[in-house]
Amino acid sequence: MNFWFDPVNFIAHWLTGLFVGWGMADWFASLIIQLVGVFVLISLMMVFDVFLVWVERKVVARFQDRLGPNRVGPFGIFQPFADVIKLIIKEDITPAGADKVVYNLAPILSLMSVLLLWAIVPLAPVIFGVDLNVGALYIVAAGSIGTLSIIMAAWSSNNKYALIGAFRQVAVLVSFEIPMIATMLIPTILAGSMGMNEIVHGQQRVWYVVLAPLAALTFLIAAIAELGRSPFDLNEAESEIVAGFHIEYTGMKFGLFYAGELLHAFTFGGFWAVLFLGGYHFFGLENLGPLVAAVILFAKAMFGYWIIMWVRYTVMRIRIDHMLAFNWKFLTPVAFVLLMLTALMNTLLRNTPNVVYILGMFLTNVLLGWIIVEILRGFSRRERERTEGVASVIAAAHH
Amino acid sequence: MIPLSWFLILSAALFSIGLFGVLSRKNAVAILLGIELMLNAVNINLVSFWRYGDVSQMAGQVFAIIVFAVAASEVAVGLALVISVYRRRNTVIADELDLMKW
Amino acid sequence: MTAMQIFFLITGLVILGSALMVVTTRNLIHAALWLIVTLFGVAVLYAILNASFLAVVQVVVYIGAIAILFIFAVMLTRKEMRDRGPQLNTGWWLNAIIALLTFGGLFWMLQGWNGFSKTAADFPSGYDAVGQLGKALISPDAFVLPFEVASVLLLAALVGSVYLAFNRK
Amino acid sequence: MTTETLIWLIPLPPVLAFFLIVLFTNRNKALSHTVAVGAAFLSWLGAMIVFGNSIFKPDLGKAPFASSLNWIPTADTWLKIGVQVDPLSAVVLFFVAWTVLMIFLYSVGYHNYGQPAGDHDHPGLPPHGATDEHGHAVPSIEPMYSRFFAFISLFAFGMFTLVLSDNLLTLFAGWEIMGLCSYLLIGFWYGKESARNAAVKAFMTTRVGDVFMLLGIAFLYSATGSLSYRDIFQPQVLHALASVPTPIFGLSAAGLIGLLLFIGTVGKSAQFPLHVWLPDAMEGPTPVSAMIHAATMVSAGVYMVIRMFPLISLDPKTMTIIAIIGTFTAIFAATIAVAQNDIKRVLAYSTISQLGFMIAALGVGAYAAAAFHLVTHAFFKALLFLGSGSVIHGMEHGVLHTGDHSVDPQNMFNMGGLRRKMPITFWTFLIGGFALSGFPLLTAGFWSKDEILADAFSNGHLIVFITLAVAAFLTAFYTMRQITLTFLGEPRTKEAEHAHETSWTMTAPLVILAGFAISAGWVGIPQDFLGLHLNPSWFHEFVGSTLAAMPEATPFSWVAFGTSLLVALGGLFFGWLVYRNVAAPEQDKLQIPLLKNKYYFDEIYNFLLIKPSYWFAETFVYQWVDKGLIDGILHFFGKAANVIGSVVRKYIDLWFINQTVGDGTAHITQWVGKNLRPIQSGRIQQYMLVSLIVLLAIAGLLYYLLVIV
Repeated sequence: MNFWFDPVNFIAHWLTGLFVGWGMADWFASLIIQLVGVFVLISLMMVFDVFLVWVERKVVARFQDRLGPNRVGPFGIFQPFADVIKLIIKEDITPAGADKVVYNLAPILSLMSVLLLWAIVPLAPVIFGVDLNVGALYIVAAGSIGTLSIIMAAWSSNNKYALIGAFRQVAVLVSFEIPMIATMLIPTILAGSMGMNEIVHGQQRVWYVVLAPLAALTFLIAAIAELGRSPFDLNEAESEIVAGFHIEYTGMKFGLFYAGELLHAFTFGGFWAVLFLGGYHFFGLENLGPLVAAVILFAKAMFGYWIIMWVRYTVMRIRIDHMLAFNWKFLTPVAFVLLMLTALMNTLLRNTPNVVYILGMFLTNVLLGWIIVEILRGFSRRERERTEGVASVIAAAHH
Repeated sequence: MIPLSWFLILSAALFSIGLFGVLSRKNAVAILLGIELMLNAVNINLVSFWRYGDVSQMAGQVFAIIVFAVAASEVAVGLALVISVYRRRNTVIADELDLMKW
Repeated sequence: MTAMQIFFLITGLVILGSALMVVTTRNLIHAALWLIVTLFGVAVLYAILNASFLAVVQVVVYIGAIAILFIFAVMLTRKEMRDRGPQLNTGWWLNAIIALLTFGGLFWMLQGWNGFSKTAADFPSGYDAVGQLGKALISPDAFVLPFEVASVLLLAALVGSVYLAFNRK
Repeated sequence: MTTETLIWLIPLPPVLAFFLIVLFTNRNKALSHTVAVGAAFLSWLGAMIVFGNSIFKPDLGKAPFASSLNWIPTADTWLKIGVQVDPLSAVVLFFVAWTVLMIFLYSVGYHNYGQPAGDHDHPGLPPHGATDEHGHAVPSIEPMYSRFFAFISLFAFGMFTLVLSDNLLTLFAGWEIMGLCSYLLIGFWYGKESARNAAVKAFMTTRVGDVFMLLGIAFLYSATGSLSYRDIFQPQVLHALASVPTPIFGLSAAGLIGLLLFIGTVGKSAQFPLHVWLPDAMEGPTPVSAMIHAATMVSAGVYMVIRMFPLISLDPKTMTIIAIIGTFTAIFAATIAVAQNDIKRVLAYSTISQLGFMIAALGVGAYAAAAFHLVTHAFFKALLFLGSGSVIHGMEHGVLHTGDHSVDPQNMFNMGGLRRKMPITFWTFLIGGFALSGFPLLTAGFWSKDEILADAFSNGHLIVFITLAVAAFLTAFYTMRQITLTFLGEPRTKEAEHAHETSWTMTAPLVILAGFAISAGWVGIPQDFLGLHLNPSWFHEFVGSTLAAMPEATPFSWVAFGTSLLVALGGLFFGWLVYRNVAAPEQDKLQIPLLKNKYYFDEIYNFLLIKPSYWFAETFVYQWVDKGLIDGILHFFGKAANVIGSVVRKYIDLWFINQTVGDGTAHITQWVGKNLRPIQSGRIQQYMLVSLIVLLAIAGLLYYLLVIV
């Protein structure tokens, strides 16, 4: 076993040998090594998180036709470190009416819920935290812990705005979880397993984004809603409820929320890549070695993250009832239809040659998409007729 | 390896604690919390019996899932009841809801 | 005393301790949060029992939905932040005794059973619990009917709770 | 698709059609009848395929097409639901499928599809006709058109289920579905008082039979632990059943079960004494009469007895009872039919009488003959009913034309000379009538009836033979009477003159059924007929193979042959002779009140059952017992008690009871009540607590009793 092709196990074996040499029981040794692994992964992500701050600021600047941070270091790359220092040295306020324990627990949980997710991301064929056979559900589970942290934060900070924000956020999370699960089940069906590794492995032949483009899209939308980013950022709608659930937080606690949000976005970019963009597969390039594979995955995750940012900085915020209606009346049905259709087509075409299979799945999606668009068009037409009156619509149609 | 007895005793204890909660909490919501504890105790039993029995028989896990469903519906309806009661009577103390006495 | 056992003992202690907090603590929100800790511990127990699916579902359903519902309910049914006055009925000691007796009775019944302290056999090779569960849930000669009935129950509960909590004004 | 799968599928289209029509298409008449007829056609197709397969399957009797699956879990086993096609059910399936399809098709025309909606038609009343754009009076479409098709579809489902089932339970289910449908369809025109009563009457009367049948089934299940034919007809099972005695008339278990099941048949196929409902059932639309009361439902009863023949035949007593009832019904209904003037009632009574023939044949052990007559009768009776419907329809045209609604379009004395007006109906009806009366050699009825007579004769049941012969004679007689009054001679009323032929949807079924009414008999020509050695009778071979032991073909006897020849021709001839120039009921010699009023059976039942119960309740219980006796006694006691009371009161009550006992008890009760009241605190937790304490107490007690003691 050499380092290049299996670094994790290589190091793990080496360390085990070392510890056992020191006379530890091997269960203890393995325990320590796993803890070390977790620690390394987390710290890696945190450092990356700091980098994400810079990315976010640069990208938003470009979207808004500004330069963005460009003073500290080349391209302002060290700007986020300055931010972090600022956050740390800020005064750490705990409101008088707040519930201390819960108040302090919330941000930690919030970040934890994001970091938990990385336990099941297969960075490379041989680099992954754990190959959980119910990975898809695990994502939702971690998400629910995030929800919990938000409620705790809002309630404990004893602030009406915060509570309103939390209520909105929870309503959104709970309802958008449904299409998300449904669309996560589609790669599950295609790969025949809920395990992330299985799913990625299943995309060696063809990425699922080809087989299920609509599912990928739906998942992305639901994910954005889960993240509570614009256009779905009602939990912290600055113009209405100042900052939502973390209104009372200052200093590094706020920093944790902020970091959590960014990392969450990036993480969902990663899951999008894993579920639909073929994970670490890139035309056989991943075979060069695990580290290359990991880089590929990060690149794809970054791409997803970029799309999320793109949406965030182009689309404007929508109203809460519109949002929930959009979920229950449009996204959820679409997700379920997709699920059934995919299952059906998959069973029908399973034994056909690759080309037929891929074409079949793809065309099914295209067809369904077309139908959906038609329905939407009819709906919006009726809406317009209701609001503007028939004549104007007909007139518009004539042009 | 953990013997079955540990799980059983743990669930029995959890059940009793839940029972205590159900019996002695004032607040209706708290009573529901106690019921949740009891349900969980039951689930622990079910799953451990599945694991320690014949694993090819999935009855234990299936029942656990059905208990999940039951718990979810129970909480939904129960809390709805509590809230509507609170709207009308402006209280959620179980002892104050004693219209049905002699 | 293997690592597993230590792990189990810690989990068990967490579960029981937090459960006690659930039934005793004054602040109902805290009680709900403690309940979440308990539920999480139970999820860990499932994981120890190799029922990974149930473990995750426990987190999703209980923590993600039920506990949140509880917190909402508490928030919606309180006038002020803190609860005043005792949260326990008078005569709670009697309830405590009853609960202890119940535990004693359960324990006595269990230890009378011959399979009380048996240990788990390893899984047969290539055994896939999740797959088995899925098959069991949908195969007609297993549990498809209870499964469907449960779904109907959920629907009924949904409708019923909406109707109950609906504010006619 | 295997034949078994196909068999499963046969009953489904009608029931689907039923729900489809009831739930969705009931607004749209065309769609409704398309659905219903299409469903009937699908079932027909399946039935034909199955029939074909079963004909060409060697020794079908030994190894029938059968498949079954678990239905209702009982304690340790399952009640199975299953299908089975053995020769018997194959032939029954054959005619059921045909008649059902024909009748469905016929109904389209009968309910005036394509005609305008009536001017003043109400749902629940027969259409009264409409005026078209030229102001002519034309028949109007049935207001509840779709509903009718829904009902008969459900009915067809019941019949198919019954025929195809492989156990008594499913059979009973189909049986009851048909009971319901007959109720719904007889009362289809619920606007008419008579229809309502007829529906209720039919339902109630058949119920009487069904209760006994259910008893029989229950007894059978408790005795054998199974209801599937295959299990019951195991030789050892049959033997066991035959050997077990029962307290009732010293019948064996088999005999008793057979008897109970047979009572079910008596109700369903309108045998004496439960025959009263069938004539009244003519209140329903004619297709219903044809379907329920000729082709299928009443046949179901006979089919059930034939099906259970191996069981029933075990006990000679039961067989005798069956033979007697069958024979009596045959003759008795025939005599009534002679004096009826309503074209449909004549057919109704002839149906009863023909069913009597089958039952009698079964009673004398003529298995194949009974089945044979069942098949042929179904064809020509359906034909006759549809024909009569066509006649009535034609008459209604006439009535509409003249606009004189007082004329009863069903009364045969209002008709006459219709052969020129409606030739197709006439010829088909003639064929049907000849088949019914057993016109020699040509028609189906002859062969089947001849076989029955021959069987009765050769098995030495002379009385049965003679009675049936007379009945056959009467049959021919009243059939000819009917034909003469209806078709021959000159029109007696303006309506009859203006009657005209009905639409093809009505005549086409007539023609097809007429074909069967002739040809269906040829499959059963006995082997040594007239002593010339033909092939062995196919029908006999085929159906007979259903039984474990093939019943031997009856030897040909000139007596039986001659008799049936004689009665048939004689009856026909006399019928023509007597009625060729009878113009009005007054000139009809046979309008004897006794026969006209069906031996006063309704009145007798009214007198024996209904009146007495009224009288018992009203006069006896209320007037005498209650008012006179009891009240008198009470009054006496009252007075006496009054006296004693006043004495007692003074000396005991006031100072002893009141002060000490009375008030004392009151005080105690009050005290107890006051102290027990808090227990019901309305606090859920307290209740829970108490119940738990009790539970624990019981547990402790058990522990003490089980472990320590």
